[in-house]
Formats: sequence, C-alpha cells, structure tokens
Amino acid sequence: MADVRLENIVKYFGRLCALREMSLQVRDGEFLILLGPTGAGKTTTLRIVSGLEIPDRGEIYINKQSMKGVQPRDRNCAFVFQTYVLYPHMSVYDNIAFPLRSKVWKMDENDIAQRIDRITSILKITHLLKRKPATLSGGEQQRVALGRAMVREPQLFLMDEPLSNLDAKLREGMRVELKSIHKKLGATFFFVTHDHVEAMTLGDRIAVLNQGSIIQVGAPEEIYSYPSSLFVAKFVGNPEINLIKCEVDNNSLQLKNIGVSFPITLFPQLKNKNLPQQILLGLRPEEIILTPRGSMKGEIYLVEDLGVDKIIRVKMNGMVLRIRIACEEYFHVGETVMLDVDTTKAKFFDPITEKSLER
Amino acid sequence: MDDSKSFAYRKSLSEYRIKLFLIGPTILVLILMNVFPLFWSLILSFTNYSSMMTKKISLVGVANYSKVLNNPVLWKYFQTTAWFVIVAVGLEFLLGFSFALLLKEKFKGWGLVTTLMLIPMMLSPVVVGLFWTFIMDANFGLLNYIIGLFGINKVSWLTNPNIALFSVALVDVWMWTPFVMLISMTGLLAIPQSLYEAADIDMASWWFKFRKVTLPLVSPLLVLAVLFRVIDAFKMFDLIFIMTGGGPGDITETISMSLYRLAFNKFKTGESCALAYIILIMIIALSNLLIRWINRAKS
Amino acid sequence: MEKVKVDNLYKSFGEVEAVKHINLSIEEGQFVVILGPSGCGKTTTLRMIAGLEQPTAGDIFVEGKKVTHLHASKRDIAFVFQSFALYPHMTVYQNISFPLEAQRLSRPEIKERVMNVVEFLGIEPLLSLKPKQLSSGDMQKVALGRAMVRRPKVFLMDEPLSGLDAKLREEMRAELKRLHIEINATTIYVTHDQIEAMSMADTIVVMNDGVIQQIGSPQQVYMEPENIFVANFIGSPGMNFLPLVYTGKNTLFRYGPDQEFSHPQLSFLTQIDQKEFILGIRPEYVQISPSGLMNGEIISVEPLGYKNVYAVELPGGIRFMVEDMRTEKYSGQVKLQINWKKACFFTKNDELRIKWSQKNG
Amino acid sequence: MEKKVWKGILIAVGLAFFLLPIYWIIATSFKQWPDIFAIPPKFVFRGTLLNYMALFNIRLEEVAKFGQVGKSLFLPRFMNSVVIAGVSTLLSITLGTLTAYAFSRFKVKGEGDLLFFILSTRMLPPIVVGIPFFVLYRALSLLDTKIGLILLYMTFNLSFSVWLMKGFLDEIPKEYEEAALVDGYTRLEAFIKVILPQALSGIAATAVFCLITAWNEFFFALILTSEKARTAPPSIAAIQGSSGTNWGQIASGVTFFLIPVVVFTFLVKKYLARGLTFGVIKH
Repeated sequence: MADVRLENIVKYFGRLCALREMSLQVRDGEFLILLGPTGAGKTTTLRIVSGLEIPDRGEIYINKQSMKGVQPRDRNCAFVFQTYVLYPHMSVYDNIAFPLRSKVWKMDENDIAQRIDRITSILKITHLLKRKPATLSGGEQQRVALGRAMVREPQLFLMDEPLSNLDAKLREGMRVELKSIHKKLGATFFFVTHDHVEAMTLGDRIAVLNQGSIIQVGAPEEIYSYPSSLFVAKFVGNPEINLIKCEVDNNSLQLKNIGVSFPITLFPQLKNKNLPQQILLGLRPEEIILTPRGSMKGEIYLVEDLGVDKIIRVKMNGMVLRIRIACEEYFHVGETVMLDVDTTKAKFFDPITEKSLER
Repeated sequence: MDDSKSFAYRKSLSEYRIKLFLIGPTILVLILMNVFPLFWSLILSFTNYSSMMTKKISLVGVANYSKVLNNPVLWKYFQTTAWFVIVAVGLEFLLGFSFALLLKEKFKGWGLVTTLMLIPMMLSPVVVGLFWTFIMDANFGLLNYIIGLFGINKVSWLTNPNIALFSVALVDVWMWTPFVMLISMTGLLAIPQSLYEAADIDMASWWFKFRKVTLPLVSPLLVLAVLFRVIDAFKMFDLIFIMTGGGPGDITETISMSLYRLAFNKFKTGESCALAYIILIMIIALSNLLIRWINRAKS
Repeated sequence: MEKVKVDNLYKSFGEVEAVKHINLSIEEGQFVVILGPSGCGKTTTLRMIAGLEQPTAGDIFVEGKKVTHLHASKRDIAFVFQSFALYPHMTVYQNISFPLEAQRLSRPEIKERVMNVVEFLGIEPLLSLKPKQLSSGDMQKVALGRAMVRRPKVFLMDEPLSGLDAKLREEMRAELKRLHIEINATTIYVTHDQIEAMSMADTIVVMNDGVIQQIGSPQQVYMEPENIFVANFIGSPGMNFLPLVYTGKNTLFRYGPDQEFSHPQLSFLTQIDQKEFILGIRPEYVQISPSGLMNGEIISVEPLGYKNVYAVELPGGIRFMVEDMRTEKYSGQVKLQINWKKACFFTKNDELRIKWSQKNG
Repeated sequence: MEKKVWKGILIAVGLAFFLLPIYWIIATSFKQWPDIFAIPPKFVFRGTLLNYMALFNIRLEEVAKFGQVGKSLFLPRFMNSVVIAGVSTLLSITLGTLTAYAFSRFKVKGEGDLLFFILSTRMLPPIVVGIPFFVLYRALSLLDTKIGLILLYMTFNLSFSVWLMKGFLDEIPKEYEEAALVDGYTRLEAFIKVILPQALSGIAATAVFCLITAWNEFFFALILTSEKARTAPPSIAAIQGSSGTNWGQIASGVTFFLIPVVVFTFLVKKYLARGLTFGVIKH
C-alpha cells in the first residue's frame, strides 16, 4: 500500500512556526496516530502530506517518491475532514461517486455504482444514498465522508480528528468500526487527534507532537508506561500523572515536601545512572497504593466516584496526589490514609531538561 | 510527467497568473472609468474651459478655486446642504431606531411587515420625488387632507420658503428611515437572547437592561448606519431636482444642485470642476471616517 | 422543608412533549445532577425552575414559596449558562458586579463582595480584561463568579463544562466539587456526560424522553439501575446485555442461537412467571478465564495503559465489552466468566430491573 | 396585554406612514381625470385604464376624448432601462464574482487597500464624476448611446458586487474546494462543480441589487442621454414637464416603473441589510 516519510519539514504561517524540523515515518499498512494538543501542528502535517499545504523546507516521500510539486489530486491519498465536508448540493450517492467522476479516474457509471454498493454495505449506509447531507445525523455524515474516502481505494487515508464531533456513545462504536475497517482494507491510516484515550485505543503506534516537533514515537503501552519527557507523561493518561520533587543525596531519595525518603536501590530503573541533584518522581494515579502499612500519610481532600473505579485526591502538607482505587473501597473526605509507592512502575524525570532519566 | 522541479515552478506561477487574471480586469475598469475622469477633471479645474463655447482653452491657475471659495452664495448652499443633512439624518435615526425597538420581538406576519416597511428605500428617488410632489400639493394633496383631519389648515409644502427645505427633508426621511431601522434591527437581533436571560436572572429592570446591554452592543451599527446616511444625504441631488429644482428662489439649493446648474445650465465647466473637487475632498474625508468605522465594526 | 420542590411539572412545545409530569424535591445544600441524553428535557426543566421558560402545567416551589409564574428576575436564583453568557462589552469586574449594580447596592459594598469572590476563584489578574480575551476556562470562572457574588438561594448550571477541552474539564470538575463543599449552596446541575454526573453529584436524576428514569446516589444508579436505559447510559463502555430464555428445566437458560448455561444464582428467576429475561453485566465484572461459562471470539483490544478493553463476539452476534487489569494480551477464542453478585436481571417486556431480596444475600 | 395593544397601534401607524404614499400613487394611476384632483381626495372611485392606454399609445383616439393628447415615448424608454440595467448587471456580476473569488480564496498582497480602493469608487458622488464623463463621452461620441450608460453602470455596480460576492464566498468554507482538490479535481473544476452551485443564491441576490441600482439611476441618465438611449427615470420626470402636470400619466408611469422594484425587494428580503451596506453587515 503506502509508506510516508517526512524529512525535517519546516512550515511558517507568517511569523508563527507551525512545524519545526519535523521528521516522521508512517510504515506501510500501519494505523499511525499523530497525537498532540490543539495548535501543535497536527492538521498542518496532514495537509502537507496531502499537498493542500506546501512546506517551506523539507521533503515528503510517499512510496519512496518525492511529492515535491505534485498536485493533491495526483497523490492518491484520501482526506477525511474533521467537519466531514460533504457537498451540500449533492445527494449522498453523488458525494461518494464524486472522486470517481474526476478526470483522474474517469470511471464509467456502472463500475461506480458497483463499487459504491460494496462500500456502502460495509458502512451500513445504503439506505441513505438518495438523501442530502443536511438531513443526516452526525454519525451518518461521518460514515458518508469515510465512504467517499474508501471508494477510490487510496493507498493512504489521512484523517483529521474525524470522531471529535460525534457524541460519546457513538464515538466508542466508531472506534471499534474504524479498527475493523483498517484491518479489512489493509490500507495505511494516518490519524490525527488531541484525545489521548482515542490515540491509545486506535493506534498501532503513536507519534506525540508538540509545538511543531515530534517528542516521542512508540506503541501505546510504551508511550503510557515509558514517556520520554514530562510533556508526554502529563499529556497521556487520565487523570494526570502525579509529579513529586525529590532530592538525591548519597543513594537515598528525599521526597522533599512529603518528608519521606526511599533508598535508591528500591528503584531498578535508576541503577548505575548518574543522577542530577534534583529529580522529579512521576507516579500515575494507579501507581500509588493505599495500604495500612504505607510509608506516607495523607488526608483525603476529594472523592470522585466514576463507577468503574474511584479517583481520590489526598492532601499531604500542601501537595495533592491523585490516586485511582477500585470502586469497592469506600472513603470519605477528611479521613487520613497511609500510602505506598509502586516502585517498579515509578518514572523519573530531570526537572531542567524535562527528559526522562530512564532513556 | 516531466521532472518535478519545473512542474513545481509552473504551479506557483499559475497561482500568480490566476490572481492576475481574476483581479486585473476589475482594477483596470475602475481606473479607466473612475480615476482617469477624476484626473481629467482636475486638469480642467485649472482652465477656463467651457463645454459650450469653442474659445481657446487657457490655464487660469487657481482662479476657479478662489472664485468658488470666496463666493458667498456657494457658502449659503453649503449651509443649506448641512442643514438638510442634520435634519434628515437626525429624524431618520430617531424614527428608525424606535421602529427597530418596536419590531424586535417577532410576531405573526413579522417578515411581511418588515419587508413592506423596507420598500421605500428601494425605490428610485425620481419616482419618490414625483409622487411626493403630488401628495404635497397645496390644494388637492393627500398630506394636506390628512393634517386637515387633525384640524391643521392647508400648508403649501413646496412653495412656502421657510418650510420648503423641511418638506424635502421629510421625503428623505420617509425614504431612508427604513434603512436605519433595518441596520439597527440587525444589530438588536445579533445580541444573543442568553444575555437578556442572564440579565433577567441578575434581577435587572427593563431600563437597566436597555442602558447597560442593548445600547452599548447596538451602538457600533447605529453609528455605521448614520455615517452611511450622512454621506448619501450630503450627495443628495435627485429629490431636490425633481421636487423643487432648488426653489423657491434658491432656498432649497443644495451644493450638488448648484454644481449641476453651474455645469449644465451656465456651462462654466472649468469652474464647476473646481467646485466638484472641493465637494470631492469633503466626501473623501467622510468616506475615510466610514471606512475606518467599517474596520472597527468588522473586528 | 425542601429548598426546591417540583410538583407534577409538565411542558409541551406544540405537540412535542418536552417534560412529562416530573416530581423532584431537593434538600438544602445538595448537589443534584440531572443527567440525560440531548433532547430529554433536562435543560427545559432547569429553565422552568429558573423562570426562563413557563411550564404548561404543574408547580415549582422555592423555600416553600410558589414561584411557578414568577418572572425570572424575582426568583433570586443564579443560572450559569452553557455559553457562559458574559457581556462582551464589559470587563470581567463589570460582568461580576452587574447583578449587584442591578440591585442598586452601594459602590463600596459592591466592590467588597466582588473582590472576595474574585479572590476565592483566583481570577484577580483578569479583572480588567474583556471576555473575548479570556480562555474558555477563565470565562467559565467569571460566569461562576457572577452567579456566586449575589449569594442566591439556588445555583442552576446548564452543562457549564461542555465548552472546555478534556484536560480542563477534569480540573474544573474537581474545582466545582471543592467549591460546593466550601460554600455548601444548593445546586442543580444539568449534563449529558455521565462521568461528570458520577464524580460530582450527591444525587443523580436520570432523565430520558421527558420522564425521570431514576433518582439515586451515584453508586445506586451505577450498581442498581432501574431499567435498561439507565444501565446502558451510565458507565463507559456501557453495561453488556445478554437476552436469556428459561428452558423450564431447573436453572438452565438459553442464550444466543442454541447455547445454554446454568448457575445456582439464577434460581430466583425461575420463580418469576416470565420466561424471557435480559442479563446485564458491567465490563469490569466479566473475566476471561478458562473456567468461563460462555465462549466467544475477541475481535478488538483497546489498551488504556492501566487496563485493556476487549470487544468479544459471542455466538449469535452479541458483542460483549470486557475490561481486564492484567497486562498480557489475549486474542482469538476465549471463555468468559461472570461475577454473578454484580449482575443485574431485567424483564424482557418492560425492561425493568428485577429486585429480589435474596438475590444479593 | 395592554403593552401589546399599544405596540400594535404604533406598528400600524408606521405601516401607514410608509405604504400610504405608494398606495396613493398606484390608486391615482387608475383614476379618471377629474377624480385625480378631487378635493377632498377620493379614496373610493370608478377605476379606468385610460392613463395606461395613454402611456402605451393604445387606442389613442379614445384617450383623446379626455384631452390627454400627444404620443408618449414611455415604452421605448422603459425598454432602454431594461436593456441597460440588464446588460450592465450581467457584466458587473461576472467580473465582480471572479474578482471576489480571488480575494476570498487567495492571499493577495495589499488586499485591504485594494478592497477599500474598490469601495471608495462607489462613494464618489455622481455629480462630481458627471462633468468629466460628459466631456469625455462627447469627445468619444458616446453621448446618448446605450453602450455609454452600460459601461458607466457596470463600473458603478462592479465595486458593489466585488464586496457583496466576497461576503457570500467567504461563507462557503475553503474545505469544500480542498476536498475536491484531493478527490482529483483541478481548482477551476472545483470552483465550477462545488463552489458555484453553493454561491448561486448569493450571485442571484447580488445581481438583484445591481439591477435595482441601475434601474433607479437618474443623474447619469439625465446628463448623458437625450433621445436614443434615454431610460425611464428621466423620461417619467419629463412627462411632468411637457403637457402640464399630467398626473394621471405620471402616476401610471411611476406605478409601472416601481412594480419590478417591489418584486425584487421581496426576492432579496433575506439579504437587504447585507446588500445596502456592501456586505459589511450580515443578518
């Protein structure tokens, strides 16, 4: 199908630098997620790959072919917009048939009809073919936009947050469906989103982008468990990772404002690494354990019951930790509890370079 | 496909060529049909050229300008125009805004009523001037009959010197009040209903809501409407020409009317070009004010 | 005596019935969340309590006094709008002081009350800014400030967090909860997001199609849903449902085309005079284990980092979502084991949950 | 309830203020000669088509019995108005839409200044531009020619249609074209197949405004034409001049002339605010 290679792409909009020497590789047949906050340059990257935007510097290769000066229509990649962009004056059938009627394809009508019938049955929208886009629900519009992309059997699908306008329940269903369509077509999916849960559940691999440059690329578990920088650690994971300032002095770790210290040897990740004086201990909410024989004492400040589990916030002289507990356990505000750290899963960052110490 | 290098070059060129092809003709037409004539009349304003007499054209320097500037009669006409603008636009503002407030809440048939009320401004000033002259006729005019119902005796609207100008201003008000009403209504409807709901929740009285929410939010559009009207009223020619021709005497002679008379009755082309330029400078000043305000309203 | 009482409230727009005869009573200091899908009548109900909408029938009492037809400006109720409804031409300070100026309080008193609300919310640096210069999070705080400064009898909030992005929404949830604990004001909060409802509410009122489906604490609504709608609407991913048909032989039940299973826990069902039931089980109470009763095939896995969510296809095309805390990944054919204590049973015809005392003995 | 009644009355007074004069001239156009000048003015009267017959020179001998003699040139002048307004609108719309498309879709250097230059040409008072045009058209023997007026009205409406069309095109998201580009179409095909169909209502509205402006124009028609290219407005005004105040015929001329304008107003009532402020104010 198609692999994409972006080599130190630079793109300015006036004085604003949208992409800063960005390089990325999308493997053939992969479902790659480009994850980042709004304004990170995600959509600009997609538009550069599709040819709608020309980079100031840098090279783009699709299937090892340079795309310099190649028009969008000659790149054979489909673009699914966040707002679907269905032509309002055309029926659903004409919308989906539109690409096949362009000069690039010049397909005759009954071939088009056949292919549309196949695509629309996969997407379960055959009953909508006569209708105008304005009369469709959000989910239906989204499927028609997908159909228009699939009908040309492109080598590359470029998707700009296609699920973000759907309501919560529909989004869950569409995630499962997108995954099965990807497996069925075997095409390369290059999918942009700001929602880290979507990224974790959909992607074979995730590339985290912030302020125009790639921070980390890896499988979902790798991004979640071994974030390469503070940004990735904070951006991925809900609720946010807890960060505790610590000081290193002769192989013991002083958790300053909690008044507790741990021997360095407890943490295999820090073995034979030259550690800076100040480091940051990163603990995900599920990596702090409530046990009577815990080493740290705190007072419960807020309890949020999410049904499947509970998020409690514990105040420890000025610092608030977010902890995830099973929904059976029951606590109320003001109660004091003992906490302990899951040392194997702890993550360490250098506060100045904001880089992870385990790399 | 030839090598991509030249292909890229051709693409960026074509975008430049598209822009040139699409915008060029319009700019060319505007220059040919607007800038060039203005430039031409600037030259004429420094000559004694007269479109009727065939005598030799000669440069007269700024004679035309000084003749026009210190001609007391012309300053009287400027005064008449200013008075006309103030009365007409003032009344239009008050009437237009009050009608807009009246029509803010939608009722059955709201669409029809508002559109019907907007017809006057769409009509040609000539047509309006004609039938208002008929209505304002001293003896068989409809207007005198209606005011008669209220016990006021007949008024010779267009021939009585001290109200002739007011009568023409009244017709201008009849014609352009709908414009101010439309613009202020657009402003009123643009205010989200949730702001009034929030004010209700905050226990605000009707007057407090009007002073603190409605007025401040609608004022940019009101100013825009008034600016548009001032420029238009300043240029007023058709109504005056049709209804009073500047009479009785030269009571209702606005500056445009006097320029028309200077150019097409007395055929003093050079001089009229000079007067034309003085008017043009005033209009450009007013238009700049409007353009700056359009930028503010747009942001 | 309740702070707010809604008595047989009914509202229709033409023939569309938005709110059908609902009754609600809200105690002093309670944080009540009205939860439901869009178009279920929750916002209309809130607007009727605020006086922004006139009910077709029924009454509303605030502190025992009937306010049904009282104009919104006479009810002393604060309303935080979904669109914040900040006055665009006024600064943050003027926005917050607007209600006090409307009541013509003295200038020093206005300044004093506005400043302590501003300090409480920590928005001092924003005072001289205009709304369009603020981030959505700050706009939300200013809207809150404007509501708090009046010290109203009741706070009404119409999906105030829906305009914020995910991370900010999570922070604001905690902030709103802390705020409520501190000022202990009676609050009625409307949302379509069940996570917001679960994490903030003392009591949740689930509405659908203009009718109240259930009123209860977050745990009650989550563990003991009144009907299938509530069971599916609460929880993400929603509850799994498996139609069961009683075969008549001791505790043997048929599911799917021809699969059967039996379990002592099901015995109480046999005593009910119905044959068709629906088993409801939350994804976190279904385990993949060799001793499972049902078999199915995994069609997709969603790694969330601290748990994996599997989509398992059972025979007959029924799809089960299964949550598993263990790190290693499963695939292909698996057996599913159900935690019977946490299962719910619904009757097929009226989709109501069967309440049976010895079931959860 | 009482507030509603007062509001109703005020709206009724407003409607009467604006519509009565129009009704009155239309009624006058159907009145017999004596009824027109009746004191007190007649609201109830026996209608006649005499005025229209005189206007269109039909059965003149019957008309002559009532003393309205003389051939009326209204019809040819009316046709001149139709041709001149129509052709100039067509030209200004095509040129204006293309230019508006360029401003709306591309980043044009100095866009702001260019647009305001275009707008300012519309602000010029006709009286100031009139004199040089009179001299130029005489030199180019364009006086009293349809082409002369068409060119002038095209220029007048061109700046207007650029601004209005830019407003309409800006409302059509760029993504539609980009989707077409990615789907295999060139920019021109994308414009024709995707943008134009959505802009039709905008183009129609702009065309109507241009038509109304050209239709109602009086000053240039007065000074630049005399016989062959004379349009309706100056000729209706002339009726008053020639055979004394022949109000019956003037009324019928005025009525016939304002009917299309009223119809057009209803056609574009959704875009009135936009049309009268160069697209600056959108409803």
